[in-house]
Formats: sequence, structure tokens, C-alpha cells
Amino acid sequence: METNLALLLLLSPFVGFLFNTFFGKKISKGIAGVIGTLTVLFSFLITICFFTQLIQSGKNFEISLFDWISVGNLQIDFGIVLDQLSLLWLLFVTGIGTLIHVYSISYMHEDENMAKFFAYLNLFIFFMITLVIGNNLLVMFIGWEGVGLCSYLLIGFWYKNQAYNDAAKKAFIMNRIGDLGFLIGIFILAAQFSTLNYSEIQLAIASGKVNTTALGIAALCLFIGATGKSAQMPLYTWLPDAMAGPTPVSALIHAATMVTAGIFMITRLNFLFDLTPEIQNVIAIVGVITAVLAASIGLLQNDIKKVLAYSTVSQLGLMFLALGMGAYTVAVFHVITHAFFKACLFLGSGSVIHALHGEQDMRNMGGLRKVMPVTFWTMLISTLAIAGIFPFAGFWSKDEILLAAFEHNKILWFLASVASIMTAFYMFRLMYLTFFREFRGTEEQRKHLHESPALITMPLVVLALLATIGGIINLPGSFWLNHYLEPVLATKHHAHSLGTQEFMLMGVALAGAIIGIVWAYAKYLKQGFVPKEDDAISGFNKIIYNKYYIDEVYTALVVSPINAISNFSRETIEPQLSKLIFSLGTAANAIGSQGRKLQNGNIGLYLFMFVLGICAIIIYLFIAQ
Amino acid sequence: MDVSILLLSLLIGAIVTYFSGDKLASKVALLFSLVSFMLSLNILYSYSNGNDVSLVREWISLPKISFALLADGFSLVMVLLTTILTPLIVFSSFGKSVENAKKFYALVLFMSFAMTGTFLAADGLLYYIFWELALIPIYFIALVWGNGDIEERKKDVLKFFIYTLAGSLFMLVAFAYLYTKAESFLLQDLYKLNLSFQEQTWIFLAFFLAYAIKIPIIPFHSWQANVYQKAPTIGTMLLSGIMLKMGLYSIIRWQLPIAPQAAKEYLPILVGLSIAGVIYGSILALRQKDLKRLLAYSSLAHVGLIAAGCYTLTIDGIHGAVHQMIAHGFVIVGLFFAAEIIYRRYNTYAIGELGGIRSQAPKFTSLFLIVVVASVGLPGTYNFVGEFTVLYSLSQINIWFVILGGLTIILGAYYMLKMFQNVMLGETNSNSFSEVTIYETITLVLIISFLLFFGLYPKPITDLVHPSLNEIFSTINSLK
Amino acid sequence: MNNILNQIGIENYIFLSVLLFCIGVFGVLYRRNAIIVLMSIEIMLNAVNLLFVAFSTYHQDAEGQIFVFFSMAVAAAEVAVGLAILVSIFRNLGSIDIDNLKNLKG
Amino acid sequence: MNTLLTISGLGVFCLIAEIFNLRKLLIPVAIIGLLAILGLTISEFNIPSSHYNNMIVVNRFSVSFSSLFIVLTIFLIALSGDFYKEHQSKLSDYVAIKIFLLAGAVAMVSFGNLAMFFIGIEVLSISLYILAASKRLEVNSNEAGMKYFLLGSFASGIILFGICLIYGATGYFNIDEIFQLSQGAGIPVWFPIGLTLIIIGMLFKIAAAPFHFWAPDVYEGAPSITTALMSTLAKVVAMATLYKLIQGMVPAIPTIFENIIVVISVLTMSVGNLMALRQNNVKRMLAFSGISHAGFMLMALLSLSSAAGTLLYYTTAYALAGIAAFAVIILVTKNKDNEDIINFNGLGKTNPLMAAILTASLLSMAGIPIFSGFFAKFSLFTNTIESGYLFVVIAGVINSIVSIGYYFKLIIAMYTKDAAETPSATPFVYYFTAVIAIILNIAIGVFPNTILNLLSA
Repeated sequence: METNLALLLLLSPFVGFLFNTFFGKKISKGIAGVIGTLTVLFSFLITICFFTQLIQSGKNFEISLFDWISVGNLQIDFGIVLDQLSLLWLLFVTGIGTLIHVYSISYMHEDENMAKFFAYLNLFIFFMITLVIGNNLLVMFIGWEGVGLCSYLLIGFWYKNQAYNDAAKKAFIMNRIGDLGFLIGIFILAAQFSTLNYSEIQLAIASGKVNTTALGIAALCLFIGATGKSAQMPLYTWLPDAMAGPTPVSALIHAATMVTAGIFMITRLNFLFDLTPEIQNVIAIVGVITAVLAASIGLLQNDIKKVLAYSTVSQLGLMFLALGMGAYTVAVFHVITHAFFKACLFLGSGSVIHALHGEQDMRNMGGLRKVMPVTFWTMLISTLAIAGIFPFAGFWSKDEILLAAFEHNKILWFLASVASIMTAFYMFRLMYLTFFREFRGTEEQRKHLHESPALITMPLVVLALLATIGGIINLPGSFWLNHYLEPVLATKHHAHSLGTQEFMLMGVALAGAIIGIVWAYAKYLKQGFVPKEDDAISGFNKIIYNKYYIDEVYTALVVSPINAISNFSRETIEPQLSKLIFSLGTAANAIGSQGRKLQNGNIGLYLFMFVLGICAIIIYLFIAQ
Repeated sequence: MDVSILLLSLLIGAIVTYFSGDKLASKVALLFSLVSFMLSLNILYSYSNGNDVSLVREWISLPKISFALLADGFSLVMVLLTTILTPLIVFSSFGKSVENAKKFYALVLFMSFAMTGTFLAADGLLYYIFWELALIPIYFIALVWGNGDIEERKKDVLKFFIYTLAGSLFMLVAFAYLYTKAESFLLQDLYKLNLSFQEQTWIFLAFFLAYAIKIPIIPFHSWQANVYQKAPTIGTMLLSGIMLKMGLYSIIRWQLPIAPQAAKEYLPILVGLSIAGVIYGSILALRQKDLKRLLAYSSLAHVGLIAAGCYTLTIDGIHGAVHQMIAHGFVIVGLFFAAEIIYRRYNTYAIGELGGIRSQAPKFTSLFLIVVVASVGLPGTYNFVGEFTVLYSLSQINIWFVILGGLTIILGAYYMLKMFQNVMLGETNSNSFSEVTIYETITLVLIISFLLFFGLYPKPITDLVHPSLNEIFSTINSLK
Repeated sequence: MNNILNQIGIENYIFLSVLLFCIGVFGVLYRRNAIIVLMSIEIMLNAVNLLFVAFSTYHQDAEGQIFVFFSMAVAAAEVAVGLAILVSIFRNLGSIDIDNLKNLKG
Repeated sequence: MNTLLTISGLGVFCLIAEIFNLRKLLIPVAIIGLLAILGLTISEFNIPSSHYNNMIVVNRFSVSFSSLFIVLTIFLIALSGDFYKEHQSKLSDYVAIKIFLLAGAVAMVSFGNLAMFFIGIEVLSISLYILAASKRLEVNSNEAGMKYFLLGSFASGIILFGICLIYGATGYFNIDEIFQLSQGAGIPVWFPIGLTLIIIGMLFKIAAAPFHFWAPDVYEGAPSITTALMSTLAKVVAMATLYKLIQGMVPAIPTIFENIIVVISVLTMSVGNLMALRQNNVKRMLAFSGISHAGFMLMALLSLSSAAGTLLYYTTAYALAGIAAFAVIILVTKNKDNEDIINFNGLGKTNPLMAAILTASLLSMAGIPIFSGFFAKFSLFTNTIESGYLFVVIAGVINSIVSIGYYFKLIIAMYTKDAAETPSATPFVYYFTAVIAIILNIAIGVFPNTILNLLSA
């Protein structure tokens, strides 16, 4: 029964995918959307079933469906596990997934390929579930690559624009760089433990006798995998570009779910990372650098979705910071709250873009507060949440990260705080530029300004609600999430009591957020500053605006050389190699041509050669004897 | 019933096809290739029931040569690959008129016959004969039915023929030498030989030359792209889908067990060379302007990985290589078929002239994309199983091998997606592109379903090849 | 007969024959007139015949002399055919210089 | 013995037939007669005997090769009918000369005495001089005849000198006696020189480098059917005789001789193949190809004791392929001025069967499996490796690779170019000859045992 139910949970979105693929053209767009949504909703409901059951009984559900790959002594099953961690993830993946599906029904209504869109979304949910539900690393890898594929498909959904296709390709390839790391990590673990099953690996590690060096390398490789999928330094550049996709995609994949896969993986393998403090330090450092760097880029971006994208990168950096400090529950907590408010923000921005018929540049927005009240209010709530204002969800989770950082290392704490201040700044800059003062767009746009329909605003409201109260799952004092996740964590993360220091830090964090808000207020609302045109930007701002030229550096250091080598190989090495082979034939032919001259038809010469041959042989006979 | 009936059915098929006339030829060829497919299934069934389906008959008493066909799991899998792909390849040409069809299809079936023989032969000379026989039909197929400038094609195809023949003639010398040692060509007798290290080295090199050219491993690949490009697509499919597997199969079946010490001694060089092929092929594929050339180089990269798996001398590597061989056979046929579908409509392979097909042919786009994704080795497709296993075996040899070999994951995605983007996506092409026909759809769907099914459930193949590979592996590892 | 051989020694017969043979060979090599070449070949054959007779005596064996008859007959047949070819060449080309026969080459 | 007599009788009959105006019957009768003689010969297979004071020795070796010669002659005479259609009055002469030539050939492989050997080789050679020059109005044919004649009689002189020296050294013409004496010590230095000279003479006949210069010119100039004869029958005869000579006169070849053979073998095959690459005239190309095959056949001398069967097989394979190829070549170039490759353009479309046969015979010569040429080469290689001459085999392999270059030139021309003119009707006899020759070729390729083991034990 449970097996069937679990299979249903997994396959329901897949059925949706198949249906929309094969019959999507034949049915009306609305129905396609509804079916797509219902399949995900169904999964969500099953998840809730499992979840309540788990809460009551506290027992995991793990089953191996069939043998998949067997390599020598390594036997890999296709198995699934439903435990605290995977169910938690499933809850918000399918939950937010459902909301975003609902949103998409309206958002994508004008697109001719709507059925395909829902098919891809369903497929994504299916792979995401696979990723989460697998009981070993290789099943996770299926999902891992599968969501990458869906991300590719959805970023490039408007395939007629080659720039979007480039972005999609870039996302896929950057992810693949990480995937190679992931795979190598898997190989090392497989060689060490002869299994990829989480619990078996955990058992093996617990029993001791492990090669920490090898595990260290494995952990590092796995982390490289995570940097690809979760957009960390140095592989984060694909995420901002991925905003080429339709906005629901950005919300679902590139904010709430897929990009958190790296965090899921590290949390899953917490017992491994706990053994390798060096790698944890690396994770923390990478996380905090990413957080600061991305936040600083976000300060000056003008594309509304780009701002949110850098914000996502930055927030993910904070989560990795938490992971690096061993504070897995904190990271997970932030993942969940972030999913709420960031999804809401993206959907809100989508609503704005929808109203402006595709306009994404904030310089051409403004004053939308009155026209789009629901969008405005929900986004404002989410912005407060992400800025870390009490009592919204983001406050609690971010505060815990800062707290952990403070205990761990003051520098990390300082950098993380800087990132939060910047976050507050650019988020409010976004709000001010978008919703306040006068509308700066064209007259044509102004005429069509409107609040989005209910299908769009409904998910916004739900998400805003969650962003408001989401913090309760791990309020200081109750620490429900901490307790809930205890079974899957190897080392217990002790929940800190609320002392003076903690309150002081909370105050500092809150103050920092307010500083950011005020700074933004002063600059953009009070002075009415509107960012300059692209070519008017100069100085350090230009560097930031151009994202520190990191894409250009990558192009110069990696892409261009490879292309140059490729061209060189094609134009020089290959023809030369070919020529070399041909030259053997040419040489033989040349000898033949020369030989023809010797064969000149003269009997005298022939006789002479004849005699010469005889003489040579006779002389040889005498010499040799 | 033994396996010789398979050979017989294909040979008779070739003859009957020739005499059936141009109109019926393709159907007759399909019929016979399907019959051979059924027969091979039947043989597989009887093999898995524990019956002995091998055949050993005296053929020539002096020098002692037997008509020996060995049917174990490994060879049966390769035979199945041949007998599945042959009808598929024949079928893929339906709906397209072929000049001089009876000759063409007769040659296709004859080639299939020779390749089946190569996979089955358990006598060195018989094996060699089949090996060479497979070369003749593909030569004519590429020469007569190929595309592009005839003068260029003549040169390239002749180069291919001479090059591959050159390699295999050295293999023949090695066999002759082995015969003087063993007084027999039978596989098991050759396995038992006690060769000195030096002898093994020379024999290994002679075999290597033959296989490295056939597969091809760099730097012996210079025939490949030209021939793939210029041969008719059916020929390219046969070449890349099945024929190059002959080389890989032979590495496992002949080269490694006969000269294991040499293989062990030169392992780093061999694996290194294979992996260099992976990287070099991938890099070359990045900037190709011709679709078929691009696919040719992608194939170069993929088979490099398979060869690397074989030469790791680990059981995992060999297993992975076998999986990957089969997967690659299907995927490359699918890719070349997609290229052919485009060619039928636009009459060009130039990537620069393509693009914007997706909006006109969504069904084709989806099918093509799945094949592309499979060739990139996405988990869930059969290619992943092989790629994963091979890379795993590389990681056991040296971590650097897996890092370098693993670049295929990145570069492969890069050039394949780039190709897909340039060929299929973008603004709608001004030339109209009609959606895939029913024949084309069936072909692609069959390929895809195979790849997906075994991607999720490779166990049947694993179970089939496992015992025979283990046996070969123990021969490699037994002290010599 | 026997005495003469004893007095002169078989080696000298051989030298003489070889000398004659070489004269024939040089004739073949240096002369361009087909008839003279033919004659030079005859000198070669006759040098051998001489040696046959000498050996025949040396071994006290008649076979060698019989062989000479064979070879003379064969030489005659050869010359007949050769002259026939020569005649037809002369008809076609009006010359019997072998240097003119250079149509076939390469 | 009976073979020789009956062949001579048949030859005489052919001459007489002209007198009685039986031209129409001539070729059928000759063929039937030869078939009867073939049967007669084969019946002697297991009855070794010697005749006329060991002048003629009949054993398996001689019977097998004689049978091969007879078969080849049958093919060639079958082709003659159409070839000499415009020279009906001379038909009987040509046929008779071929049959006499066959008599010479049989004498050469069944000699027991050097006198018989010499007579045989001269009968063969003189017949060939006549045939080569037989188009008396054509300068090329004259030139071919003259060249062959001059060089051939020069070689005859050398052979005669060699025989003389052997006679001087041993006192015998009988090879059994010579064989006995050659083992003993104190044999004069003339003996090896004499042997060398005979071998050189025979190397000339098989056109081994550097005595090969005549071959391409003569092949090109001679009438096509004579070229066919020279490249198949004459070469095979000379090779078999050379083998028999060496095997009959010395128990084992001294190393020095082996070195010479190795050098000449490698040189011959390389020269033949390299020179063939740039030829445009098909007959000339096949002449060089024949030279290279001579080089291969010489490898058989390196494993003297065991290679008789292999040599028989190789020669059979080569000659059958040659007959098939020449049948096509004669047909295609029948009404053409020359034999350039251009004439073969588009044959694959205009006459697919003939094109297929030519392709098959070329593949056989190139040594591609299932055609007997492959097995011939392979078995030769195996023998040579067993005798320890691996590097000669490698040279052979490299040469095989080179040879593909020119064999395929012809194949490519047949299948890729378009024909210049429409095909004319093909006389049945060409199909007949070519098909049977190629079927025999493939048959012995598939069942090599039939021939390969004839001479062993």
C-alpha cells in the first residue's frame, strides 16, 4: 500500500507530463494547465498523508524497487526513502509547485505552447521528487540531472530567441561541471563503501575504519556538484542568465526548489561532511563570499528579475554558510522560508511584468502601488521577510544563520551581516523603483496597466501569508524543525537558548536591515533617484553593474581557449593528420612515377640491368663464401 | 538449433534481396533482417535455457582451421545489437528511393552477415575472414551511394579501405604467428598459449593497430569524419552503429585475453590515448560546420571512453564498455538518422544553413532532443549506465583519468546542445520543414524506447553478459 | 683427346668458354643492330656448347655431347623465330635498330 | 608421360585440322581433347613413375601442376575462338602453338633430367615469342615479341651456361644423381654458380626484379590473349619449375641463397606494386601486379620442404583470378585502341556481371577473404613465419596494402564513372569462361583443403 502510494506520489506528475506531451495539442490550454496542476496537487496530498503518518509514528519508509546498475561488487538499486528530510522537501516542492502551477495557468495563457510548458513543469516536479525521494546517491543523480534538463528546457522555453537558448545551454553546462564533481564524489564513495545507499554509508562511517583523506576529496567533489546546482562561486553565473525563462519557472526552479538541491544533498550527507571539517570550512567560506558578491552585484541591477536572481544566489550563499558551520537545520529552515518569500517575490515580479507586457527594466516602472495593490502588498511582505524584519519568516531563519556565524567565526558573521544589509537595500530599491513615485514607462503601457487576475494573485497571497508566519516552524524556544530533523542528522545540533547575546545579535541584525532600508529610502524614494542609462554608468558602479566582468573573464579564460583549440584542431591538426596519411600514398605514387622513368623501353638498358643483377648475385656469392 | 542459422538467414537474405529486384528489395531486406532478429531472439532464449548454441566444425585440416562459432552472453548481445539495428537501419530508409536498390540492400544484409560472423567467430582465421568481409560492402556502399563530390569521396573512401585493411593485415600476421605457436586458431587454444612478454607486446601491438584504426582511437581516426560525412546515412549508421563495435568487441574478446601482460604493462598509455580521444573528439566537435562531421567526432569521443573502459582491465570497465557499446550503437544510429531526416528535407548538412526547425516540427524536435540527451548520457538513459560504469572503473585506476575522461560529460553537453540549438532552435526557418513521417517516427521511437527502457532497467543485459565477461576477465587475470 | 685435356687442363677450357660467353654478353650489351645482337647470343650459346664438349670429355661421358645437339637445335629454332620477328619489324619500321623499339615503356 | 604424348598428339591434330578444313570443330575438339587429357593426367595422380631413363618423372607434384596447366589452357583456348575471329585462317596455328606450349609446360614440371627441362623451357619460350609477336602488322606486338625474344634467348643462354656448369661439376644431367652428389663434399665451385645461373634464368621467366623489365612492355604490346597466357600459365609454369629445380637439385637451400631469395622476393613485390600504382594501361598494371605476385611466390622457396602445397594453391588462385580478369579485359578492350583504365568506366552499370567478376578477381589478387587469393597469401605467410622469416611477411603485408591502391583504381573506375558508350553484345564464351574461373576461385577459397593438402604426404 505504502509502496503504491509512494509510487503514485512519484509518478503522478510524470503522468501529467505524458498526458500534456501527447494530448496537449488536442485539448484546450486551460485543461492542460488544470491537469498539470492537479497531478502536482495530488502528489502534494499524498505527501501530506505520509507526513502526518511520519509525525505520528516517527517511522521511515524505505523500499528498493528494482536492481538498477550492478558494477562488480557495487550493486545499486532503484530505491526510495521517505524520511523526515525527504518529506519536508517534498512538502514544499509539491506545495509551492502546486501554487506555481496555478499561477502559470493564467500567466502562460497567451503562449501557444502552454501544454508543453505544463508538460515540462510536471516533468520537473517528477525529477525533483526523484531527487529528493531516492535512497541512494545515484537515484538522486537521476533527479539531479533530470531537473537540470528541465531547467534547460524551461529556460529556453521561448526557443526562437537565441539569447535565451544560450542562457539555457549555459545553465546546463555549468551544472554539468558541477555534476562531474558530483559523479567523482560518488565514485570515491562507491570505492570506499561499495554502496551508495545513504543509511548504509552512514552505518559504515559510524563503524569507523574510514579513509578520511578519500572522504575529504569525496566531500569536496560533492560540494563542487552542489555549487553547480545551487549557483555558488564559481559556478553561479548561470542563474542570473536563467531568468530568460518564463517567470513561474524562475520562481519554481531557480528560487524555491531546484537550486536548493545542493543544500538537500549536503544535508542528506551530513554524516559525511561532519567528518571533514576542512571541507566544511571551504563550504562556509564559499558560501559567505557568494553571499556578499552576489548581493553587491544585486545592488545596481536594473532588471527586476536579475535583482531577484542575485538575491537568490546571495541567500543560497547564506545557506551554504550555515551548512559549512554544521548548522544543517538552520540551513534547511532558511531554505523553507526562502522558498516562501522568494517564490512570492518572483511571482510578484511576474505579475508586474505581466501587467507591463514583458517590461523587466525597473527604470521603466514606478508607481505601480496603486494599480496593483495585491501584488504590491504581497511583495512588500516578502521583501520585509527577506530583509529580515521582525516578525516575518526571513527574520527568524536569517537570524539563526547570523547567530551560528557569530558563534563560529566573527569574520563570517560580519560578512554575512554585510550581505544582509545589502539585501535589505537592494530589495527596497526594487520596491521603491517599481511601486513608488511616478510611472516611467510609455503611454501605451500606462493605458494597459492592471492588476493581475485572481489565479495570479491567489498564489501570491498564499505565499505572502507563508512568508509572514513561516518562521513558526522553528521559533526559538520550540525549535520544532530542529527536533523534527534530529533523526536524519548524525551530530545533534544543540538549540541555543535565548540569552543576552542572542537578543543583542537579533537587534544588530534588525538594525542592519533597517539601515539598508533607510539607505534605499533615502536614495530612491526621497531623492527620486532613477538609475542611469547603461552607457552613462561609470567607475566602480560600472564594474558592479557588469557583474565584475566575471562572465567575460570566464569567456576569456575557458570558452575562448577551447574554441581556439577547436578551430586549430579543425583547421590545422586534422588536415595535417589526414595529409600525413595521404602522404604515404603520395610517396608510394611518387616512387612509382620515378620508377616509370627507369622503365624507358630501351632493350639495352633492360639487358644491362639483367647483367648487373647477375653480377651482383655472383659477386655476393663469392663474398659470402 | 545453433547460431549458424543466423548467418545463413542473413546470407540467404542478401542473395534473395539481390534477386528480388529493385522494387521489392527494401521490403525483402527488411523481412530477412526481421527473420534474423527473430532467430537471434530464439537463440537467445535457448541459450538462456542452458542449451549450447555454439558450433564447432572442422573446416580446413591443414592449417587447422575450424568453423567455430561461439555463442556466449557477450557475443549474443553483440549479435542482437546487429540484428536489431539492421532491420531498424533498413526500415529507416523506407519512404526514400534508393538507386539500384537491390544491390544496395543486398550489400547491407551482407555486411550485417559479416558483422554477425565477426561477433560469433571463435576461430582466429574465421574471425579474420568475417572481419575483412565486412569491409567490402561498406566500401561499395560508401563509394557508390555516398554523397558529395565524387573525386573527394573516392579518395576518402579508398583511404578508409586501405587504412583499415592495413591495420587488420597486421592482425593477420599476428594470427599467423599465434598459429605457429598453438597449431590451432581456436579461441580457447589461443587463450592457453604461454607467450613471452616480448611476444605478447608485438601481438598486442598488431591487434591494437587493427582495432585502433577500426574503432578509431586517436591518432588513427583521420579516415573517420570524412567517411561518415560522405557515406550515405545508412552506411554511416552501419559503420558507426555496429562496425566500430567490432573493434571494441575484439579488444575484449581477442586482444586482452591473448596478450594480457602487454595490456597491463601499457595500461596507462592505452587508457591515456583513449581518453585523449575523448577530449580531442569533443573539442573538435565543438566547431564543426557539418552536421555529420560533428556527429562523427562525437562518436570519436564516445568510443574513446568505451576503449578506455576496456583497457582499464577491470571487470567494471569491461562491463561498462559493453553497456556503452550497445547504448552508443543505438544513440548514434538515432543521431545520424535525425541528420538524415533533416537532409531529406533541406538537402544539406551544413549547420549554418539550418535552424528554426522546432516551430515547424515539434514532434521531430522532441524525438531528436531525447536522442541528443541520451547521447549526452543523462541518467535514466542507457548511455548513462555505460558511462557511469566506465567512469567508475577509470576512477579506480587513477583519479586523473576520471577527471579527464569525465570532461566528456561537460564537453559532450556543450557540443551536443550547441548543435541542437543551431540546428533546431531559433527563428522559424524560411524553408518549410515537413513533420516526420510515420516511418521516421517509428524508427526514432524504437530507438528511444530501447534507450530509456535499458536506462532504467539494464539488468537483463547485465545478467546476460555477466558470466561470459567474468570468464574472459579471469582469463585476462590468470597468470601467464 | 684425353691427352690434350690433360695437358691443357679443364680450367683453361672453362676460362675460354667464359671469355667467349662474356664476349657474347658484351656484344649483346653494346651493339644496337638486332642481327648483331642475335649473333652475339649465338656466340654465348656456342661458348656453352664448347664447354659442354670439354666437360663431356673431362667426364668421359657422351651425354654432354648429346646435349650440344639439343642446344644447337634449339638455337636454330630460336634464330628462326627471331629472324621472323625481325623481318616483320623491318617491314613495319624500316629499321632493325633495337633503339627504335621504345614504344612500350613507363 | 601419357600426358605429354597426348598433348603433343593433340597439337599435331590441330595443325592437321587446318589442312582438312575443320576449323569450326577445332576449338571444341581441342577443349574436349584437353578435358580428356586432364582426366588421364589426374588418373596418374597416385601412380608415381619415371620414363626414358628418368627423363620424365611423374609424381603428385607434376600431376597437380600439369592438371592446373591443362585447365588454364582450356580457358585460354576457349577464349581464343572469339579473339581470333578475324583471323580464321590462322586459328589452328594459334591453337596448336598454345597446345605445344602446354606440352613444354608439362615437360618443365615433370622433368627428371636437365635436358628435358631445357627442351621444355625452350618449347615454351619459343611458342611465347611467336604468340607475343603474332599481330605482325602492329608495331607494338612486334616490339613486344622482339624484346621478349632478345631477353628470353639471352636468359636461355644463361640457363644453358648454368646447366653446363652443373654438368661440369657433377658429370650428370639426371637430377637424382645431381641431388646425391650435391650433398657430398668437395663439389667444385662451379656447381653453386651453375645453380645460381639456372635460378637467375628462371627468375627472368617469372619476372622477378631486377630481371623483370621485359614483363610490362611485353604484356602491354602482346595481343591480350597472349598477355593472359603469359601472366597466368607462363608465370605459373616458371614458378613451379623453379621450385622443382631447387627442391630437386639440393636438399636444402644454403643460407646465402636464402638471403638472395629474401632480397629478391621483397624487391620484386615492392617494385611490382609501386610501379603498378601509376599505370594507366590495365595490361601493364596487371603485368606489374604479376611481378609483385612473383615476389610473393618466391617466399615459398623459403620454406622449401613444406610449401609445395601452398605454392600450388597460390598459383591456382592467382591464375584463376588472372583468367577471369583477362576474360573481362579482353571483352572490354576488344574494339578499343588501347587498354587504358578509361575503357572500364561505368562497366558497373553497362555490364554489371562482368564488372562484378573483374572486381572479384581483383579482390582475390589483393587477398581479400573468401576469395582464394586471401587464403593463398595467408598460407604463404604462415609457412614463411614458421621458417622464421617474419620480416619478409611484414614486407609482404605492407605490399598487400600498397596493392589495394591500384586494384581499387580499376574498381572505382568501374563503379563511379559513367560509361562513354553503350555496351555491345557479349559473346557467351566470355561469360562462361569468366564465371567458371571465378567460381572455381571462390570455391577453392572456401574449401582450400581440396588443393592445399594435395601435395602433403
